[in-house]
Amino acid sequence: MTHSETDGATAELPAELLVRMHELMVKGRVLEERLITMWRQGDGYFWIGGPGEEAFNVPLGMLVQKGCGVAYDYLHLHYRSSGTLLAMGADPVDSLRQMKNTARDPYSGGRNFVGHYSVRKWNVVPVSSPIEVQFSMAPGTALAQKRHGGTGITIVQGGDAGTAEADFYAGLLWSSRKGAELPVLMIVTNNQWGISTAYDGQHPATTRIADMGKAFGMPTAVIDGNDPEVAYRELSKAMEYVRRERKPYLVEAMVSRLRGHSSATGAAFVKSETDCLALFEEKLAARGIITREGADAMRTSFTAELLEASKRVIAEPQPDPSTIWDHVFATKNLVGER
Amino acid sequence: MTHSETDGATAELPAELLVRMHELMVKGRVLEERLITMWRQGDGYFWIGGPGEEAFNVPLGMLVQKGCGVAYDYLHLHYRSSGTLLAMGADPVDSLRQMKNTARDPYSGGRNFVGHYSVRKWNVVPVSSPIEVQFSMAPGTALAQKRHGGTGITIVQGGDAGTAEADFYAGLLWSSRKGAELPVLMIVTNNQWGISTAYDGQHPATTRIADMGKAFGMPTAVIDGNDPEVAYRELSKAMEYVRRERKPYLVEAMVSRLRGHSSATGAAFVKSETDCLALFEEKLAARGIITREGADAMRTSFTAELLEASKRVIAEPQPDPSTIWDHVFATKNLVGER
Amino acid sequence: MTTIAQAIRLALHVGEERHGVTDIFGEDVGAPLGGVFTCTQGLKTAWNSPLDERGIVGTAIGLALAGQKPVAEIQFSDYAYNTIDLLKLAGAMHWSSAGDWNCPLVVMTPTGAGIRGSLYHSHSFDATATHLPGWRVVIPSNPRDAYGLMLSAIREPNPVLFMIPKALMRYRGEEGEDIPGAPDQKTLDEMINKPVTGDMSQWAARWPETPDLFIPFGEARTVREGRDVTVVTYSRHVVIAREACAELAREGVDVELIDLRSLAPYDWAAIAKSVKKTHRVVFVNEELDVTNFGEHLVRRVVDELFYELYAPPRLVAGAMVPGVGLSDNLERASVPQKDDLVRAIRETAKHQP
Amino acid sequence: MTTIAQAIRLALHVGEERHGVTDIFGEDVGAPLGGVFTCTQGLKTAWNSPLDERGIVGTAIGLALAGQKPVAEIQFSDYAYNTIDLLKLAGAMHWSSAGDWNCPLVVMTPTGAGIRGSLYHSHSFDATATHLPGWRVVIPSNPRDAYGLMLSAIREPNPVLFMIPKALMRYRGEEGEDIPGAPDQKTLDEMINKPVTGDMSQWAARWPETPDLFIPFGEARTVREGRDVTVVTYSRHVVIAREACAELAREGVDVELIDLRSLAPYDWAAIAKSVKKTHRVVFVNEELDVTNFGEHLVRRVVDELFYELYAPPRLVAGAMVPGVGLSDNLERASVPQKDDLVRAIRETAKHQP
Ligand SMILES: Cc1ncc(C[n+]2csc(CCOP(=O)(O)OP(=O)(O)O)c2C)c(N)n1
Ligand SMILES: Cc1ncc(C[n+]2csc(CCOP(=O)(O)OP(=O)(O)O)c2C)c(N)n1
Ligand SMILES: [Mg+2]
Ligand SMILES: [Mg+2]
Repeated sequence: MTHSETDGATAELPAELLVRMHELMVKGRVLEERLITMWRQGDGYFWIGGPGEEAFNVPLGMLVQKGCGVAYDYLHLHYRSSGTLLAMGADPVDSLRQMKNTARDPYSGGRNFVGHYSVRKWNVVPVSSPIEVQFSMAPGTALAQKRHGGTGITIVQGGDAGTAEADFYAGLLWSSRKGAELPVLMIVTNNQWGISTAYDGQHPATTRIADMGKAFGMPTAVIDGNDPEVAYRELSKAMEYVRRERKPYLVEAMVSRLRGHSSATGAAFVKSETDCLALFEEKLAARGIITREGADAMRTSFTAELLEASKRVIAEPQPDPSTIWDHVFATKNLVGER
Repeated sequence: MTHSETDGATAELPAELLVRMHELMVKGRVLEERLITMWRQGDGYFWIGGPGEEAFNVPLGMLVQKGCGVAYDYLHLHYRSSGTLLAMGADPVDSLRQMKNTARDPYSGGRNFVGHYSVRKWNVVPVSSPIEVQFSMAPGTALAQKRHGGTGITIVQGGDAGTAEADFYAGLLWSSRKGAELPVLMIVTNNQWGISTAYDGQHPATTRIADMGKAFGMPTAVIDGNDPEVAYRELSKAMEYVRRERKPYLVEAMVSRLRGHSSATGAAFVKSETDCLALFEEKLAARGIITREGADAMRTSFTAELLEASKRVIAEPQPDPSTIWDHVFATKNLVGER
Repeated sequence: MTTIAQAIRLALHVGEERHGVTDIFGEDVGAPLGGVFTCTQGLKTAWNSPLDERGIVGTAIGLALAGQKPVAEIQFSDYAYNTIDLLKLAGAMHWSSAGDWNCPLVVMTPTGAGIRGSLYHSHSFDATATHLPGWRVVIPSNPRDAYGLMLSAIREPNPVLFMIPKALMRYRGEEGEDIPGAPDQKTLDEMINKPVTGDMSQWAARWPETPDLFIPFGEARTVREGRDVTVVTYSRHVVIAREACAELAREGVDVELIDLRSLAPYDWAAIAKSVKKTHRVVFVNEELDVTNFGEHLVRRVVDELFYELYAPPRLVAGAMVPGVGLSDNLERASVPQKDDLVRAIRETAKHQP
Repeated sequence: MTTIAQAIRLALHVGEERHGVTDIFGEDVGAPLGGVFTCTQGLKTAWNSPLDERGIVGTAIGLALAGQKPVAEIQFSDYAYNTIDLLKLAGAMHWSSAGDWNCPLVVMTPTGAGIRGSLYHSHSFDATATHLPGWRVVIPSNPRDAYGLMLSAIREPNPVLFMIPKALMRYRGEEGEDIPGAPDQKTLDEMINKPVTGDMSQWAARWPETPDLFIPFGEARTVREGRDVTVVTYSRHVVIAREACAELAREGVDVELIDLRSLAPYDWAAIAKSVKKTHRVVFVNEELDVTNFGEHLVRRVVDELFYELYAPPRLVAGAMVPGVGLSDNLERASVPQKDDLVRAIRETAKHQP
């Protein structure tokens, strides 16, 4: 192993932070389960999402400097980012709307798959299906931020298989040009799969994804993304560097894919993968920070809440056919607004 | 400097090899000068070529395992490869034909710019103008060779600025997948320029192009491409590795750009750049292997020869307008032939 | 009865066994999945590539130049738009080298809407494909054509783009549209479909004997003869148009339906013959409405058959908007539906000389 | 008298000074070269990018999303074909987010043949460009339009593709085609052309005052009024068509010549009005002959004006071959020349009602 692996076991975070983190992880998990059920019941054509990435994505969302415009963080995410959005304060009901592609889906007006967020007021750039294009766009928002000064950074995230796309390389190169380094936090959530294709055999034998950062002179870390304490601490460290130095940093986080790739591959629970939520709950219970019963009660109540919400969402109108013609062209500039 | 630089000064090659190398370098230089003159005199619309890269490209051509099909080396070159082609035995008059875009231009039938070689009988894949695409194709020929066995390898070459293109990354990745490594010799001829854009400021501050190879676990070398002895020895070493191990190797060769980018930037001689040919002639003269007079005489005679040839070429017919319709589609398979 | 996905699988198998196919590759093309639409299950030369469309096309070109016979897949045609330069390069290889090299690769890719695939699993690719010089471009609408066109693609010395209508992957075709001599449905499913449950790591297909069937490029198929209006289409709109024809027949409008199958080259003779008979023509496809291959066909009709026409030639195509929306309402409003065809044909039929 | 290259430079300068342009970038766009055609010499926000078209477009999108105003250059449109997915993404940004975001970038790129640029410096890009939903697409044929369209592009809230006819970079236009109030040629050259010899590291442009001139998208210009045939074209074929018109005038054929200037949106009203007057129309461009934007225009004429036509509408376009060959013989045979236009127009004019 060429990388210094971080040993997360040692760091303990304040209890209230852990409790908050746990709650968000539960909400994230329950939301995804509701979405999968909706798909199973025919209330949505396709599901894709982030079960198994909560321990990483929730801390990420909590650490975002949230706002609109260059003073705040820009997020270029992919389709497993529900944990991040929930931690930022997104309403889970809106995800149900996108799942059911209703007219009120705020992210795409019933046009796009679930998990394809777009929140301009929080600098969340539209998530799009083509893998890895976000890495080509990230240097653009980061350049604007570098110019502006301050502490706003660009966060860009994608999967392991996707790093084979050219855009990952573009992200690395454009962020690290001598004298023009950019404040980009590059994140690879490595679940060891691209749909049905295993990591092994698609990447070099003796190096790992994070090593790419080294070839561009940027600091890198390989972290256990199944431990939210590790994730929180490592992300804090990385963000602090990027915010201060205005230079890029690459994090490779090892995560799980608990429901397979998407509904296209069945979305069944994968027992062989580490369940970060179960693990975290055990740990917190052992430390006396939460109780099993408390956790279960929270889960049950949130499940009930989302079930009720889904009933309302299912009854919402579908977008009118004529709306295909809406928003083909903007009539004024929105992105300059604050 | 993270790389072990090679010290070429120590290696001495057999005199007859040096003499042969020198002769080819002179021929390469004289050919390019003739082409530039043709452009100046209006006998051709555009010039681009390799003055300043002879010390690297000639040894490369000499070391090629030349032939047709998977048992031999495939060459994916770019537009500065006249030295390599001459060393392989190409007729310089054919380059004059391509310069003047005559009907008899064997490389493209008067269609393409000079330096855009295509020699199927020697596995020289058509050179095309788009920068770096050759690096995406190289794994394909190499895969065929790996499958076939033997010692044939794929050689792919491009400039320094071009490494920013995605295809360079594709070449690295596809050649180095675990268990599926490919016999590719990747070469970057680094002249520190992309047209008018300096290397400095377009690449990371603390790493260099060859470091990319390290991130993929392949051996790398940064060599002085202005010294043909170094180039010969380093290329031999790299080729031997690739031929035997059937795995990739990345060479970054520092070279000169003696006539600027192309005729578009004037093609004037650039005095501030190292002239590999002048240097080599001094060295060989000091060692008593050649004499100044002998070298000059050779140059004069070759210059006269090409001047005469150019007169004949200029008188050759242009391609008939109707030939635009020729070869749009192949009527039979050629690439399977031996 | 074979599905289109099975027909492709069978053709690729025959290609491997008898016609020199060396590599069938792309994202998730090899084991365990055998393609997101199962088109490549159980094939001996199938392998999984990195998630990199440029590398896929580039490597396919390299393989072709080295005398191999690659069939490369782009998982969805929606994801081919970062490779257009490479596709152009392959199409130019023979021409730019003045006949020195050729580049015999096959690129196959699922295309079109109809499966509620939202923005990025609904694109049509015909406009881009037919604008690529040096390429053969085909798109079958039934299992027999899928099989026979794939075998022709494999033997072709030029680059071939083989598009597969996503919405017809499991379509079994009508009478006469099956592979000659194919086993019955149940037998075939058992032989070559990988079961979806259980440990399948040792599973192997049992391949039936299927014939060498080469459907030539540039030969259209008249699906239905008619007297009043010619409808020229391809891909899943052949199936939709067939329904439209049946409906119109009940109104007394007799439609001649042509399935182009091959877009480059395309069967101009068949179109011209039919238009000379009916004097009215409607083209249908689901590509975006501006700079559409169907517009080329309209232009050619106008160029060569202007004085034969009783009605303006028409094109029914997709809405010129950035994507196909997920909601059924949106998808139906974005790509031509049966009713759109019926209306356009009915209206065209009304024009009198 | 301003050249097109100078007009663009002046517009970009005004854009930097008065309309919020933050980044003018691409390969060799910054100092010392200021663009391979000098369009970006001396501009304060111009910078050199890595040799990576995907990164250029991607970064431009990111800049736009962050409220900047980037003008990104692709050095030749021939090298934009690996970015089509990103162009599509930019065009879909507003729509896919249901109006949440917009993406106000300008991509400028030299295009077309006419300079003996061989295979990879002769491509036309209009077919691809007009098939990109969500984009504005413009292409000027003279300095005034170049200036006024670039200023409109800079103020536009949507992505704009600004194509520049390579062959007209140094073209100064006819009477009335200059920037209002521009200095005389010699003065302007001295003020804003970087001298080609000497140490120029300290050189700075002296910018003349030029006005805010916004030429609206979707407004064609009637270059010449005529009675017999309408010719609709754009880019360098405006200049070529003008010569053809003059020649035909001597034969008594009176041509109305329309310069479209903007391809998306395009000025349908202007085309329709003219065709209703002349009843004959010839479209001209130099793109490949199959799936060509001109075919869309032919189709629309047929759709909406069929019964107005005295002659089949025609398109004169480039040969459907993999490239434009270097030899003058080959280039002339591949893209429409004046004589091709004269022949097509003359032939169209002959048709009687
Ligand atoms: C450009 C592109 N090619 C192919 C696909 C189809 N596709 C969707 S997800 C996926 C695998 C992604 O794997 P990875 O990057 O590891 O992310 P993960 O899903 O494992 O989180 C593929 C191939 C796509 N969406 N975009
Ligand atoms: C894809 C592409 N983009 C842009 C160009 C225009 N262009 C031709 S050569 C060149 C610079 C290449 O620099 P480098 O790779 O260092 O090679 P060198 O010419 O220095 O040997 C550029 C930008 C091109 N040919 N292809
Ligand atoms: Mg993954
Ligand atoms: Mg260089």
